[in-house]
Amino acid sequence: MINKIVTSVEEAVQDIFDGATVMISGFGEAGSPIELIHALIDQGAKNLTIVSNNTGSGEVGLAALIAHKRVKKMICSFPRTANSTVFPELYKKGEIELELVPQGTLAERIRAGGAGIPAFFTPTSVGTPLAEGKETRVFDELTYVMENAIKADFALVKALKADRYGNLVYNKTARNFGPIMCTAAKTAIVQAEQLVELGDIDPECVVTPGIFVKRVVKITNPAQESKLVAENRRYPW
Amino acid sequence: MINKIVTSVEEAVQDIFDGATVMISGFGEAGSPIELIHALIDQGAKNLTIVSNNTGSGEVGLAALIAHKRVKKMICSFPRTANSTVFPELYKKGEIELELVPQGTLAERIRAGGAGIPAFFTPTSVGTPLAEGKETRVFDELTYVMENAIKADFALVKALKADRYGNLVYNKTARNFGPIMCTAAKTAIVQAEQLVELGDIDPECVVTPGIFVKRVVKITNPAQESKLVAENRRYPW
Amino acid sequence: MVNELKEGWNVNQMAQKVARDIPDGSYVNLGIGIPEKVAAFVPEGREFIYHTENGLLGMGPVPAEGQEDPELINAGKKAVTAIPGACYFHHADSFTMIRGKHIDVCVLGALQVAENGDLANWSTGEPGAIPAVGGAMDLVAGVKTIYVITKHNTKTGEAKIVKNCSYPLTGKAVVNRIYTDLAILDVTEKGLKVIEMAPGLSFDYLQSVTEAHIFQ
Amino acid sequence: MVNELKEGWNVNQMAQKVARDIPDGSYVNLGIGIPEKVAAFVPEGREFIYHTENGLLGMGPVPAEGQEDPELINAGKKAVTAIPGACYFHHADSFTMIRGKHIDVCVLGALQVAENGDLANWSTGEPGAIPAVGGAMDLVAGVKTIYVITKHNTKTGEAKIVKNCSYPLTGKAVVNRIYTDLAILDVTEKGLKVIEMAPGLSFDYLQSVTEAHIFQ
Repeated sequence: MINKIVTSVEEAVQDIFDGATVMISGFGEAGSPIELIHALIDQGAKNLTIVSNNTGSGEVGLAALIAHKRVKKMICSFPRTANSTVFPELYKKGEIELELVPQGTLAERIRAGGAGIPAFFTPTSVGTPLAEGKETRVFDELTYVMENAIKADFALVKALKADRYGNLVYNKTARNFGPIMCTAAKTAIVQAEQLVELGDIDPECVVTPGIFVKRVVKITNPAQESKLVAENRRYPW
Repeated sequence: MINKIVTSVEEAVQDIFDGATVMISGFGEAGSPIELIHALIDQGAKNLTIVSNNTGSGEVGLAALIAHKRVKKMICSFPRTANSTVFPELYKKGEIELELVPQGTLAERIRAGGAGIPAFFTPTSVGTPLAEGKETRVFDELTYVMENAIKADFALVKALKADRYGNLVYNKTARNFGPIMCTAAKTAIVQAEQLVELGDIDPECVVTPGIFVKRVVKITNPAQESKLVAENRRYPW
Repeated sequence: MVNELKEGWNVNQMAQKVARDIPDGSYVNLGIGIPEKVAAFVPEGREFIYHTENGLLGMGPVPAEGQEDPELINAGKKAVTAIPGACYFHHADSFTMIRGKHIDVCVLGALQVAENGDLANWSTGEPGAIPAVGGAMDLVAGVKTIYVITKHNTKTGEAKIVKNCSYPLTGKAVVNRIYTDLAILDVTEKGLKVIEMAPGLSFDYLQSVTEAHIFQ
Repeated sequence: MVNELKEGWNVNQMAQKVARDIPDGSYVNLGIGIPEKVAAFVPEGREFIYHTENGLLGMGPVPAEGQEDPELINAGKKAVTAIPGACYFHHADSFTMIRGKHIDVCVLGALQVAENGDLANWSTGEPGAIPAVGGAMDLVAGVKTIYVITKHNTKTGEAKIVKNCSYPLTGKAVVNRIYTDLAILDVTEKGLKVIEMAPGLSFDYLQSVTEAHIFQ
């Protein structure tokens, strides 16, 4: 029987290894799988390459992972946001690498990784410093830059509902990078607020088909990053 | 006020011009917008390039459009199916061109057209006659072929429900090429079985966001191609 | 080369052997024709999820007569059903599953399979024939494990398991295992290895009705 | 160059002028900051649909206090609402809308705009600064019409409408029109054409506080 549900975040993240590439869903705090990230901090894997749109805020979630020096390199589009101090400080000290990618190119590179497309051409960033050193090419008199797919060993993703096949739906704009990250990671690990029976998610409304998901863990009341930051919480507490 | 609903199929297809590239949704009869295709036959545009997975069956719908010599070229993955005689006969006589594209490459080329990606690399067809004359390239020791985007002037698409913004949902496997074709056509024209109020489609379950749709026409009880073929119907009747 | 053998496995037995080799929990795409029969032989205690490339994951059995929905079909354009836990998606997402190496097993028919795993199953290349490829090239390029299920030789006795395919290829070196009415053959770096033979068959006889070189 | 002008349009007036120029039925993406103010000035009888690149089409106004949902936010990570007829989607689909030229108008802030339409709005290129680009490069590469809304000069009087951008570019020759507190300028093949000036302003004065060459 197919049953992707695991009973704890510890079990969910146990095989994330040193040096792994890990995609983490979320745009700001919306969709950030904070409990899975905290479990990864506890688990101890280091030298990670993290693919995520931002770098977290305060000293919880992704920012806490970075603060604990587990991250060798960030691949993201917007590393500084309100209340983000951890990444900027390490970056200025030269203690963390950054690959800055335009947000849509980041999304498309992840999508390509999941879809078996090794590279594609995009008009985004042509003529800017972010296209420097990259191959360009003209199609129909316009110039495009070639971008490579991004794949990952693991993805940590937050969803709203999941079933035992791993079918997922998300909540509003917390959907953001979750669906494409599930496709691009060898092992997509999902925290969902609700576990439901097969068939409870309308087959017309499934956002992430279960084929892209390896593990699901239930987190009924996920922490809210901005609230933790406002309370000056730091992980681990 | 935004209102994409038009009152007749005639109005919906009136500006399709001679020589246009037209994408037509459907996989076999599932999702084939038969009333829109018949309106296009009545409208008279010719020298069309049609992008569709198949070539229709019997002498209704897409097969009737071909039978009326309106189609200069077919871009498709599977031009012969049960009860398809019109295309094979014209093809053997050299009276219609064929660009044969693997089904997944066809889908990805359409998706690229809609997403502003002019070209991409795929492993599909490498080493086969369908890759002949195409640029190949090695990534990570594997060979890929470069494929170009397909865009269209118009798309004719069948959906289940639509609202005045053009938001769409589909019925089961009739979804197939509809969502990507809406993105890749300058003017996506949709026939929907039901018109609903804004908000009646759950925002989490919209399959085609209205931004990709220009016109919607209501066809409450669309004809069923296989039934028409079984009854030996020919369009126009 | 004439196939003089009267015995051998029947199509259901071939399909059952394919099903036996598919691990529990696999995502499986079954080609049109004989491969569809595999679905009837899921071994006790295993759960497979069937993908059909026209946009359904969780394809169920053929519907009862009168219950067919013309908008719920498989890649062979036949009426099917959807199991609880199924989902629908568009073609680009469907081929993300295929090209992106998310499908575990694909079972396909063949016109010819070569000893290096080349597959020809979409066109005989006859002049004037209408070529039609569908999703075959995408499947062999993207699915992790490719099983071929086919008669060992054609009705007129021509070889299907060949040294080199004479028909246009579907993919180069893509087949992992071949299930015929006479034998199961693994494609290895050294060529075609016989894994199992139909009852009463000798290796020498099998080689005599096989154009490709085989070994045990 | 010192900006001695005390008059000029305020930010709300600038935003109102942008809104005035957006056709009925447009799909509009508003950048973070001043551009967000445009939403408050939709002219009578027009309907715009707002896209926010983090995955919402049909963004509505700011929610009432206490009604905020941390999972319903805009690209500036502020709480928003969704109108009836809205829909949610993932990032690859969101940037299909942008890169695929489906969004009609994007209103962005600027650090510098050059007379050929080059835009710099993501980095001052200072050594040690943390670069952050977000969706700006995708928006200027993909949206059909790019409007910039910005103060004519910086607080310290430096030019923002320049001959050539000294800051790293967001995109080359991408801006269509510039709305400042002093004037509205169209980017044309011949350079920056003054479409409208703030009340009481002379062309000569405008040119004197503008590094780029302008014409009427």
